[in-house]
Amino acid sequence: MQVENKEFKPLIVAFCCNWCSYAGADLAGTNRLNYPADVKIIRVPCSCRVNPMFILRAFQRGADGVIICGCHPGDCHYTTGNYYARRRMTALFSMLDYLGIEKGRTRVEWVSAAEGQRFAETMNSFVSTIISLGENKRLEDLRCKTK
Amino acid sequence: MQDKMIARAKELLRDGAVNRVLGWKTGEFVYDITPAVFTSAEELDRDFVFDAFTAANLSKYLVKESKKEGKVLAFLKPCDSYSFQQLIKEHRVDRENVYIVGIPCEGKVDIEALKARGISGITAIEETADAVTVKTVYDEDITVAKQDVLFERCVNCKSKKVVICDEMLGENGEIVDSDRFDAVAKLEAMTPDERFAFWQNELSRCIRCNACRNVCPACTCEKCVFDNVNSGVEHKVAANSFEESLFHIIRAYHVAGRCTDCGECSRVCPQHIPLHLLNRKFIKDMNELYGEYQAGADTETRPPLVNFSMDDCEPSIVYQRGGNA
Amino acid sequence: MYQLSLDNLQNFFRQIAAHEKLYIPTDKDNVAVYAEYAEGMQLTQKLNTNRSAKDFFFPQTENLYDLRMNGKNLEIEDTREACEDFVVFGVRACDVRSFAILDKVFLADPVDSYYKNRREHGTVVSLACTRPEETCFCQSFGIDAAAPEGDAACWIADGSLYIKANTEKGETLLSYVADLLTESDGSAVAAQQEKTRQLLAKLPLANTDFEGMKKTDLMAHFKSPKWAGLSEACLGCGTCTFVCPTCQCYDIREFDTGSCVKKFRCWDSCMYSDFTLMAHGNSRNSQLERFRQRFMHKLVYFPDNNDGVFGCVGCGRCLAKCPISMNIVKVEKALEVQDA
Amino acid sequence: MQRIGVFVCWCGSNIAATVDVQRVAEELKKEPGVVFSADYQYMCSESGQNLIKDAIKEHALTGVVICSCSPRMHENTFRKAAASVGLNPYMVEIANIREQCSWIHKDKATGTEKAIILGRAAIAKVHLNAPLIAGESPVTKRALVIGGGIAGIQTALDIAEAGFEVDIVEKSPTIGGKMAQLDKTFPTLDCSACILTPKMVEAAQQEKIKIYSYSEIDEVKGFVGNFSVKIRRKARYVKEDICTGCGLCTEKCPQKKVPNEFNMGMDNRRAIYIPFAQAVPKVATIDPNYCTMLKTGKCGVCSKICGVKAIDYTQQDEIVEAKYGAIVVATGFNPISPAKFDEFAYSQSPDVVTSLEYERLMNAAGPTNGTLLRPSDGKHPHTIVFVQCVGSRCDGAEKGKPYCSKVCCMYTAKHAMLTREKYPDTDVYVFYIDVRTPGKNFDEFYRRAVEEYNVHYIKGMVGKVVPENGKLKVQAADLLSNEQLHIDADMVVLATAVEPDPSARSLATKLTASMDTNDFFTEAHPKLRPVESPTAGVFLSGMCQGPKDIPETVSQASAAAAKVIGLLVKDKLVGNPCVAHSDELLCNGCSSCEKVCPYGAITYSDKEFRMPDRTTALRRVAAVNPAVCQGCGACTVACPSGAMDLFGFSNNQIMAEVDAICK
Repeated sequence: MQVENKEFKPLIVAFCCNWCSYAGADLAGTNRLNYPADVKIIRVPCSCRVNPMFILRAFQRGADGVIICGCHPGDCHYTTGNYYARRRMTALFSMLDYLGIEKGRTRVEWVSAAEGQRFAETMNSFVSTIISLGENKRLEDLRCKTK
Repeated sequence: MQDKMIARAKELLRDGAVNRVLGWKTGEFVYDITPAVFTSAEELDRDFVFDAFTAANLSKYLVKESKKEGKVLAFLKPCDSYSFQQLIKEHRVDRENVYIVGIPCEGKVDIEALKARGISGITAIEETADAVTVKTVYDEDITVAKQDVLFERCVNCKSKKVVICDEMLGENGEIVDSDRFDAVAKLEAMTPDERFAFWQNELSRCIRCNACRNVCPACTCEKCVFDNVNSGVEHKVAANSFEESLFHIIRAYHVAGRCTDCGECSRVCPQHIPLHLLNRKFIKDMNELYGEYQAGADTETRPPLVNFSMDDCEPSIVYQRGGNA
Repeated sequence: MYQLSLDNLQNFFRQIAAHEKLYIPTDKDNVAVYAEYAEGMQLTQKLNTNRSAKDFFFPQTENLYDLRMNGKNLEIEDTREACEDFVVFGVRACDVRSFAILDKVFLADPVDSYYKNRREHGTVVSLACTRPEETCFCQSFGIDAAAPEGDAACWIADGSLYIKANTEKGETLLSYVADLLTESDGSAVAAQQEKTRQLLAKLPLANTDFEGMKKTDLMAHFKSPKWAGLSEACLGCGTCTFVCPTCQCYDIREFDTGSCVKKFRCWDSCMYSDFTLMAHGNSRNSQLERFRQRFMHKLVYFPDNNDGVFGCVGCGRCLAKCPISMNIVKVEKALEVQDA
Repeated sequence: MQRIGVFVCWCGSNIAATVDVQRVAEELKKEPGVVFSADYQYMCSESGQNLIKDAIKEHALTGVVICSCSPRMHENTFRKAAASVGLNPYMVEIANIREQCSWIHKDKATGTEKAIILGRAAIAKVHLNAPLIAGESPVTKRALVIGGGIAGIQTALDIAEAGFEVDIVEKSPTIGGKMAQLDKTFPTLDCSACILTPKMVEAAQQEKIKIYSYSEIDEVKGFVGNFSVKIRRKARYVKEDICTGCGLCTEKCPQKKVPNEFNMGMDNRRAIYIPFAQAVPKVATIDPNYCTMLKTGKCGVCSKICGVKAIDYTQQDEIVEAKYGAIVVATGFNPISPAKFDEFAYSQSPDVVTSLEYERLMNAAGPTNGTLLRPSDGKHPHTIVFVQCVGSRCDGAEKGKPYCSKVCCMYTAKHAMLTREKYPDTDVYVFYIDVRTPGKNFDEFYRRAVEEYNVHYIKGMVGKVVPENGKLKVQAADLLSNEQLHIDADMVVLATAVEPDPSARSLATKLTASMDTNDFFTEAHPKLRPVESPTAGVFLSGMCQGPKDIPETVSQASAAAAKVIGLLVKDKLVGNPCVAHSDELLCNGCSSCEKVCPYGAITYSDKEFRMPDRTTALRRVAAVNPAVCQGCGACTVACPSGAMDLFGFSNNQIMAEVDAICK
């Protein structure tokens, strides 16, 4: 599934853990599985390295969606990292929702190193969600929009 | 109660059990009460006060006070005792240097609530068990039910139990059933647009005076990330609505699992932002998703955000619950 | 002096707003705030606004200029917006006086052009107090709440608004509403003033006298042992400085937007641990020093440098807002006791 | 300001076909700090690497950005290249413009634009990179094996064989473990003692091995390569170095009524005892719970009778402190108590036995000298019912275990077969849920039991066992024929589940090694690092990690030994420099980081600090042990003050990447 980008070009930051999801993204590439160029990946050692501050920072700077990818629960390279990430992100996402930020602008997905297909599908589906949500206006910093 | 407290403090000072007393000091007029350290019986007799306006939570002062020479007597209300115990849990206070006298609390009067009822020019306030009578400079004499002018945190009191103390003055209370999450639930039931509008209105008033953070007994960082030029996120002022949200989201997140819901943040906000609703949201979420947890209730239980279970819910649960799009 | 019926107040506002942006104190979320006048907006019944009026001339944040890279060159872009004329209505005597204090800082050489620009375009219409509150102590600074200054001054008495122009800007303002006004002898105003002054005399802080501070040497105040006790409970928050109409400290900072660097200034607070942070660290490292700085500045340094004018107007906001109820009156009294 | 060189790789046409590499190089040249920029066909080739090396030297580069394939592919290649010309290898960052750009985008404009952005992010990160030097720590060339069963023995022997000192700590008076109690082993039916006891002797005689029997672990400090362990040598009231193991005392001791744990309490031993004939060390031990002398001060028979005067009633526990480079956990298992399964009447009839008890009843050294006799009346049983999965594969965790105990199917087949072989007049029934026989010659073994030995295998669970008139009335369901069965049995044998030794939980805490909900030690990676614990330097051997049979245990034991040897041959450990570090000036000492650290890498200490207000204060602050930290970063997010940060992936580096991407 390749999402057709219309006028709105979303900016999407994907934090991928080094051991599973980043490798999954590599596999998607090796298998030439397309997903939109709107997705830019930042490599982190583990999903538990993702500080809520990074996510808010991305929104401040103009990101329209932020996705965090880690090893499947139980498969964390560091044994427990993604379990902590899961709680932290649940808490953060719930707070963002509470503040009225559109549902779906943030997402957590578990993608293993073997799931290139899943990685590409996940990114396509996330991009289409963000396109349907439109531009991030609720967590933006207008100063960063001045070109 | 005030007399009993002064008497007990004097006794402990005289016996040498403590060398100073942390309490509240009278002000220039009726309600401007300041937390203070007393070192003599004379000072206690002259300035020590405990009444409807001694609302300040003294526990945070113990971070510094407990590091000083000698032992300090601290009077802690139920709310304050939770904060204090949480500070012990985080190794922020030296317990052995503090002598805690627990004091029961039936709620404190919010001067802003009186003012919001149009009462001003206050020259005297008399307090009975369930009413306060205000005398004003305009020669008025106004009586209001105490319940109507209590702090929100007192109306929705979570516990009248002092959870840690060396002795109790008066009868210790019990944990009470409170409706403290109702306001959160009400917000959750709104649409995201309504919630966004609500919080924009509230947070846009923020002047970044840091009163909420500096009064917060959970915010005891040596240096807050927002004050640290090297943190990359430091900012002195909320230059726009994003930074208003950022500060409050991150502050609430940093105290999540550690906030005892003492309500000081909302009490001190000069702009009347209901900041406790952010902290309570985290508390409510964690209670619902990971099991009941009350910060400060003990010193052992692992706070939910530094804990996990293999079958925790996925973050996507957030989008399946509550107020719909 | 002119008069108009309060029934006509909306017309009064409407006509001013037709000429210039008009800001009036109105009720929002249980407190009074200044808001741009919109049709039907009601004047607050509260004594004063939650925050001071200094934002009109000295906003909490203000972009100074942008820095932009063009190849290897750095370009500076002036981002100042052209300031339009505006009117602030309903400023209380204390806040009006605060502008004079800010002027001493920002209009002295070197002139702060950003401040000056706003000040020149703003017309201040004061409103006399009728119900001063327990936190008020403007009279300690020679301010008469019943006779406020400003480009134009207003009183409300017996169902009417009375207005008098003090400056050219005030006269211009009156010209906008000339058709609504009738001449008045001001007798109702005098009666109202008398009542207000009686109330003022009864206030709990009526007898607070700051002049006594001047009798003691600067260093004696500085070294006073009282500071330790006074600052003991201070949380180091900036509430007092940010609600204060005369606090004028600011920081100049940069924000990198990715495409340019915005040079902006924002209020700073001497109560903060990172106030006047320099390469070597802070100049005032303890809360005692920071606390002392604020009050020494308002009560000693400022008058020393400004013909005896205190850096305080007695609006009472800090008394009401300090989370631990420590304030300038308590400081003054403590220092006075020591001096006696 | 860094001096950064940007190198854009074509990867033949892999990148160059969809990314305008020249343009990427040109655009990135404009970024602040970039002083050199080039593109080349194959950066990873020798000439490509030379291009990088030359540029580093010529332009005095302090940072390098390589726009190429995934860092998982060639990060090390480029780091080594940089290091070879004196640039710290951690000053190299990779922008992945192949797997995450050229290979997934078709449009060249899109690919080029994205490649530039990814390049900018890498440049932004390099600006904040600092040279990192991997820490080194010495390795104590001695291993500790906790547990002296077959797993521990095998691990110790292999390590000793490689020439390293190794200590075995065993909590009971002898090594040997559960295997010593077994009669025969499946599927070969060779005698357990015959294959185990030579290993025990070998361990005792091996010069490199020191056995601390009747000892426990008190405290573990330190980290990989440098553990410091306190071993408690419990008082056995017999001087170990003097006792000859003659056994005279164990015959003369007047306290005869001590349940013999070696025989599962089915007979008695004395208060002073040697667990079994081949015990290692063969030394007597006084059981303080039963010894009259120790309890009342009146007796002293053993002391009087001992020819070498080895008895010492005044002996105290002794703490030995030793240093180790590696620790192997081989704490083994126990069969669960069938007490919770009252339906099988275990507590009501002595003729209902567990499999391990049955094992002892079959054993020539057992309570019946190897003759199968009913415990109740000493008569030969004619009908025996075996019940499998007692406590294994239970749904509700309150009664049994959720997992399969793995060994029961095979040992039950063994028991059934041996019984039929020795006593062909016996009827043997086996009730099972499934028969699981994945292993070499396992299924053949089971089929022999069914086909050659005519063991009655019935798929179904036993509902109830009722002792009645000297018989055990067994009610069961045959799920295949769907009928209720009633069997009058003489004996019922319960194949009870295995569970980790109860001492494992507290040991895990001491080792800061993690455990699963069943108290099995967790491995560093379930597939790829199955014999290592997530805590560096701690290895796993045998049942402590999960149910396994003897061959599996022995292979894991040897695997763990190989890992240990691999560690001990190193003189120094070179760490991963991308580890967490705590800024002491910011740390509050709140312990949040410590709670989320899976490796126990964070410790606290009280340190004196000069505070900003010129006072001195004692503050509790965290410190990360870089030799133990694996660099996951969990602590950095748990830390509210930002004191905890991660080298190589710092807060500011990641935010700089975010900023660059969102420009």
